[in-house]
Amino acid sequence: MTVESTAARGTTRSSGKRTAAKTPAKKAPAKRKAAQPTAPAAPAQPELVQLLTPEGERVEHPDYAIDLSPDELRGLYRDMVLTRRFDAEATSLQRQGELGLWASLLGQEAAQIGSGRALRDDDYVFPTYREHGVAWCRGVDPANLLGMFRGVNNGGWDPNSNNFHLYTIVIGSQTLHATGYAMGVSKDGADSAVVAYFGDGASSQGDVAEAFTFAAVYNAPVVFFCQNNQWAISEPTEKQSRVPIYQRAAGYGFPGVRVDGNDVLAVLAVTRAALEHARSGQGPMLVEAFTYRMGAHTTSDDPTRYRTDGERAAWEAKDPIQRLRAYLEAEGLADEAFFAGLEEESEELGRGVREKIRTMPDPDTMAIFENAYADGHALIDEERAQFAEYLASFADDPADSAAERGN
Amino acid sequence: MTVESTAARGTTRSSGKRTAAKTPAKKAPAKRKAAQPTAPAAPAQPELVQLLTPEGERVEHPDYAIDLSPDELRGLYRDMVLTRRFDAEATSLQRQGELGLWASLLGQEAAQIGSGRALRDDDYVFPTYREHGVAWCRGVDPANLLGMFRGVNNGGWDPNSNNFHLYTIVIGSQTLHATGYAMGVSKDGADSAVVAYFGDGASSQGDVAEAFTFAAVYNAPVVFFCQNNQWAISEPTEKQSRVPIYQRAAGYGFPGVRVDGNDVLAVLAVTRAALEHARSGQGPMLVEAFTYRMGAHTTSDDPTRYRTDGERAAWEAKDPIQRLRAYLEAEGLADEAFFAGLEEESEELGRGVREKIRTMPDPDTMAIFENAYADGHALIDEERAQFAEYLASFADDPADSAAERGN
Amino acid sequence: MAAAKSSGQLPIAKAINESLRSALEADPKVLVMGEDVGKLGGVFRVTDGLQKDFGEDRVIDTPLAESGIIGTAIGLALRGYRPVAEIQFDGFVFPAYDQIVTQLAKMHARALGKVRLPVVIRIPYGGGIGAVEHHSESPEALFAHVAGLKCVSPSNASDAYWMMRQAIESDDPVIFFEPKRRYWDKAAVDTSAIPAPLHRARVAREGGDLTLAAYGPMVKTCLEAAAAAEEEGRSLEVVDLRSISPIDFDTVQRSVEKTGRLVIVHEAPVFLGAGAEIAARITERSFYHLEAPVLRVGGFHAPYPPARLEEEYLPGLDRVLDAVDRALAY
Amino acid sequence: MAAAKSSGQLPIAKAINESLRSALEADPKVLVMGEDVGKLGGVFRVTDGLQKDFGEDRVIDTPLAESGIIGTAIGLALRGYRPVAEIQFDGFVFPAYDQIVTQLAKMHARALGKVRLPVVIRIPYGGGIGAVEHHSESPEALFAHVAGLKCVSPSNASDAYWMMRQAIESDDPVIFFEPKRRYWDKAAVDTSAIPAPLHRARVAREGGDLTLAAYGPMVKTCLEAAAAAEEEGRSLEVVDLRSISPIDFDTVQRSVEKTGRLVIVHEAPVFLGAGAEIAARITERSFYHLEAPVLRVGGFHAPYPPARLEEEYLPGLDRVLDAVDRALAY
Ligand SMILES: Cc1ncc(C[n+]2csc(CCOP(=O)(O)OP(=O)(O)O)c2C)c(N)n1
Ligand SMILES: Cc1ncc(C[n+]2csc(CCOP(=O)(O)OP(=O)(O)O)c2C)c(N)n1
Ligand SMILES: [Mg+2]
Ligand SMILES: [Mg+2]
Repeated sequence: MTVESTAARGTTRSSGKRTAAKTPAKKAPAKRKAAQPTAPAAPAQPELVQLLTPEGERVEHPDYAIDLSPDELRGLYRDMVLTRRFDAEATSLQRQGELGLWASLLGQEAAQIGSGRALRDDDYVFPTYREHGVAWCRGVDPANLLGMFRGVNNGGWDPNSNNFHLYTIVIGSQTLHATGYAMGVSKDGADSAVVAYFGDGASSQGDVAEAFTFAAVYNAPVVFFCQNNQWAISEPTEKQSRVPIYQRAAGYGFPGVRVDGNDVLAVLAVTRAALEHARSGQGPMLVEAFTYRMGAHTTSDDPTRYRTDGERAAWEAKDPIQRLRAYLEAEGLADEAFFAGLEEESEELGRGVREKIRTMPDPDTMAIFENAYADGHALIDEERAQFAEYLASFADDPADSAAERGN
Repeated sequence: MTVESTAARGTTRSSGKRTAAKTPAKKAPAKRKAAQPTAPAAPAQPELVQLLTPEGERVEHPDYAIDLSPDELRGLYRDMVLTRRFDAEATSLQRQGELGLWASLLGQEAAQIGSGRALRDDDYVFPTYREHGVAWCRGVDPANLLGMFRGVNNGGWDPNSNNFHLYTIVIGSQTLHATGYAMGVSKDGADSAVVAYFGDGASSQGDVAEAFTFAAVYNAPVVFFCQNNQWAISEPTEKQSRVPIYQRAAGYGFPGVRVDGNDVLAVLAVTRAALEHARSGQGPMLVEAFTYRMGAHTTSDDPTRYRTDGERAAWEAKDPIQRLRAYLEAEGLADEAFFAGLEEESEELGRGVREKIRTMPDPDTMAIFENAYADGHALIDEERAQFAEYLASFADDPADSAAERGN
Repeated sequence: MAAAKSSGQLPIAKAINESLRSALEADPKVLVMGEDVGKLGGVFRVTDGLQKDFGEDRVIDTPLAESGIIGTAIGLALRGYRPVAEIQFDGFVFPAYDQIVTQLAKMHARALGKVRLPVVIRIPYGGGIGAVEHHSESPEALFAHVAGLKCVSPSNASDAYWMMRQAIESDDPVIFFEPKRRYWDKAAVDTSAIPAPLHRARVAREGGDLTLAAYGPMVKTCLEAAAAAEEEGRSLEVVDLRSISPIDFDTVQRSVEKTGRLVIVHEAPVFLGAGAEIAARITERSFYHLEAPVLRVGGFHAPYPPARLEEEYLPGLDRVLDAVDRALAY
Repeated sequence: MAAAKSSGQLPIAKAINESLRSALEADPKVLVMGEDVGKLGGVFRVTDGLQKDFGEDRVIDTPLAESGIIGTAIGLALRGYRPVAEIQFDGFVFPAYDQIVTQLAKMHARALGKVRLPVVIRIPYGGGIGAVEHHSESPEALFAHVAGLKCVSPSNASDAYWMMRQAIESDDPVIFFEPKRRYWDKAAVDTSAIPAPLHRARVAREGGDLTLAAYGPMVKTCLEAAAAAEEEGRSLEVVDLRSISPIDFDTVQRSVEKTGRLVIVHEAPVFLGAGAEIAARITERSFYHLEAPVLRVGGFHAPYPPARLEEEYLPGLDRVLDAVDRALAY
């Protein structure tokens, strides 16, 4: 199974629903287009910014344009493929017991790579727990992302090395951190921007609303990037809002836009514009990337309890990787050698991650007491010493050990 | 000083700024109108629903109409005058040391009476700490409102007697209670509506945003009634939002409207419409009553530190009581006997409140332990007994009393 | 539904499910609400099947907002409902903390008793399941300190069933701490038995040398420790507190005045944990009976560690027995 | 501004004002933020004049949203600032509780030490000012229980000045509890003195018969009690704890091993209050030195009462001396 197989399968399976011809997806973008009588330039939802149709056809949008070199286009494709491969590897490492949990981004590659590649080095990102693709764009070592899912730490990379904050699990909190950080950027007179990622479910949290308020009042250079992947665990977006989420921004006094989150070109274009908006002193902006969580919420989740196969199939037809591949192929922007090379690179990435995780050491027991405080704390010192003494007592008196007591 | 003196003074003082003629306000509504070349039907802010201009002229609005009998009009006037009188009495009781604190509604009478009189008996109100006028409309004994400000209780009236919940001090919390209550109304299949009052400052609280979300998702019959009185203690509304607050509703999927909060007719009409909207199964609505806190935030506050006299003067020209009086007089809907009778009734009200408060008993010491739990709690029982024993020990041994120890 | 009416071996999660089911059946005012409690049946399946049987109007999937969940539960209670609100994990209760301590806990007193808020908040709590951050905390002291709330935690399926019924019947707000790592521990549940009062502690094992006091997930650990100690000739009494607010000090005191020694065990950090209160109060009550200071075994004053360290962090058999040794050495 | 550089008699509120002023002068990264801290100077005027002198960019009036205040303060700290955030009253800190305990307290550990959050949260706390509900609470135990936070409370103007400077200089988050009813109590403040460490307790009065331990507003009450007791021939030692997390147990222990008796006084409810921890730990440390159980005087397990009852509710001279009598009776 190749790293792209999900995309390929998805499109193949669902193409049956969308076209009369059962031609395999990769080969026949033109056919699929022909089978759809509506003009490809008109997306299903008029409010959705789209630059690349699900069939891989370039379309124009009055407000957002993009002009990328073949290299850049192939780069985006490569990012998405490698991200998906890394994600698949992590999922299988979880199955093998190497990770306690994994939150897959499957299906959200375009939303993450498109926005991640819009960033400058000096911009700062506040992710949720699912932004593996953005982390990839920021140059965070993928193995680092696995630490918390393996249970060896609660994050632990240096946020300032890559201007990529730690994953935040408590829903919505990071939007305020991003806003405060952006307020600091303004105070410094810098022209960097900040991106706060959050989900459709998170849009209900009071913290997110407060972040909107602070960002608007202080005109902070922060882009609120909502990946609306249609689900918050088992709850569909209708349980969070009865209007499209991007519309919330206007009520706080800044622009909101909904972009096809499975269209990497549109996401890139829209995020660039939003960042420019922030950078140029116009304040915050909300981007809603309309996408789909193709996998389970996490490896602990069982989506068959709350959603249908049909829904997933419909979204597979809009697969972000497949549509860019169709475009690259149709325009002759990538050849077999490119795809083969990428295939190999993916394997390599998977292997590397696998090895790193299997040799990732467990933390030392006494790490329990480390880093609770920067300047120390008398109680922790006392407890550390007592616990060390307690542990040492087993060494002194082997007859009294845990094994003896049958535990 | 009559109960209406503030209104009268206000209009007189500010009319100088607004008109060349220094004619006392009451007498010359027509003159003031003449001095303003713009058509009175066009309010300064196009988005503001107005049915009665500051000069007391009836104007029409395309979306909101009202047709009240002379009795009803006089009734609204009476409500506002008595509410203001009660409020003034409470302020002076605070100065005399009978109350620890008072939060005056001066200037907000129209917002409160207009909305309060739109309610049906079976509707339910969740107030802040400043809704003395709404409480009046609900038939709550005014003296009851003073208990918490005197420090004899933390509220203490029975919310279900008048469908008027306790005052809520922690900003924004009550909007969620109102929403939950409204969800219950729906579940019961009743056609009552619920009103959640809150302030411009409160609009920043996460709880209010969550209330909007819950209300929208469950289509709860709740009217969010924001009295934008321009200030949250020392902070102007710009510190809470950079767009008008009523606009927030659209982003949550329900209508919002801004009404002239000093125009009792417009407030009544708009609130009636909003309640009807809720009642008829169309879900929540947001009403922003654009008004002004003419007094200090509370008796502890010193507004001279953060706002100008000029601002207050400008708003005094829009006094809610004065404009209705001008209308009543101009249309011949109330005669001197009415005003004189009302003056007397006001005095009576003030006297009654004064007497009640001065004879309001302090709670019994052991009340500390009452009502913490409905079903009892062993720890409280223990502490109550110990404390009673402790108190009794002074009786046993007078030599050991507090007085002896000089405290 | 038949299971609810009979006795049998049930895991704790299922016992709570049956308890909720029977409460939903018994009183149309009972509601179940929270994130993912509907179709999914909750992430631990504690509410499994309830929405199917009682409908979306009574088993309510809420928006993702804990303050909203508790705030609207309060409103529903004011309207006469008896909401049972689920917080998905211990670490996610804090966005609702203001509504809980400022509104839920105080409204009955604020109204001089004229309103009642029969709200139950279910919180799966504690560690030991190998989870990521925020999924293993024991915040009970942060609620027990607050007047107006009651806090309980069952240690076994029978208590889980009955205590939930009693919590729902209580006219006071109850925070119901569910020992998530024991969710699958089975025990007999007699759904027709007459239960003990909700806030009464229970002597789970009799003994004469020392008293172990615990609640929720640590009761099992203490019972195992007592069994291990027995092999060493030591007779430990185990008190299952069941309730953390109020605490049944009388039962603990009786036990301590018999054994002369007390060790308190909880997963929550020792510093200002429930054990501190028990130690202080029992020392005051039984000053002349104590042959050793009351010792406490619990979490350290550090954030809950990553999963690979939790076994060392959590009080286990050895740490309990170490404290027992120390107490007996006096 | 000259006052900050000299010594003199200052009320606590003014001492904190001077301390903030000197910190704002010393480090351009220091910020003051909160509701009404700007033009108004805060409802207690603690930040009076600061916005005028340091500008709106450094003394920031925030929207009315406590979670937003602390959440953005965290973001500002991540950007390299040192925010001092004001919560207007004790009862209004809870909307920010999640950001405080879940984010502020844990982020340093989460990042394995790679980020620091030098955030100070100022909370005017405690009762005795005749206020309405939510304006008189003592929630310190709810923060001290949480690892990753430090909690302090000065009892006098000199400590208020210096402890605030030290809190701002600390690379850990500090919750700074200001004894609001003592805001106007004056004392000499030597702004050139070398201060004691932030978390060190202080023997405020020496004595031999019994130790009174307190912090913040209750130190004055204890000193008055000690003075009254002296007239009755009893010599009480008073320890001003100053820090509630960590607690300087060594100083308390030294005192108790001298006097043999300990009474702890705080306004916060006794149940699970700081006194519980001190009683438990000192009893463990000094088991053979204690001639009486450690007694506690504090709030009851009931919501803070309306103002007309607070004098009875709050620990005063008599309740302290009653506990002293009881401890000495052993
Ligand atoms: C405050 C809080 N409540 C509940 C949870 C449990 N939880 C984890 S992820 C999740 C759903 C999040 O949905 P969404 O914001 O749409 O993000 P997605 O997982 O779809 O990326 C929930 C409820 C949490 N992490 N934090
Ligand atoms: C959660 C919370 N934070 C702070 C306060 C202190 N406070 C009381 S009133 C107030 C301003 C409220 O402004 P607004 O909502 O506009 O209502 P208004 O007083 O103008 O009627 C503040 C900050 C509070 N009561 N609750
Ligand atoms: Mg989602
Ligand atoms: Mg206001």
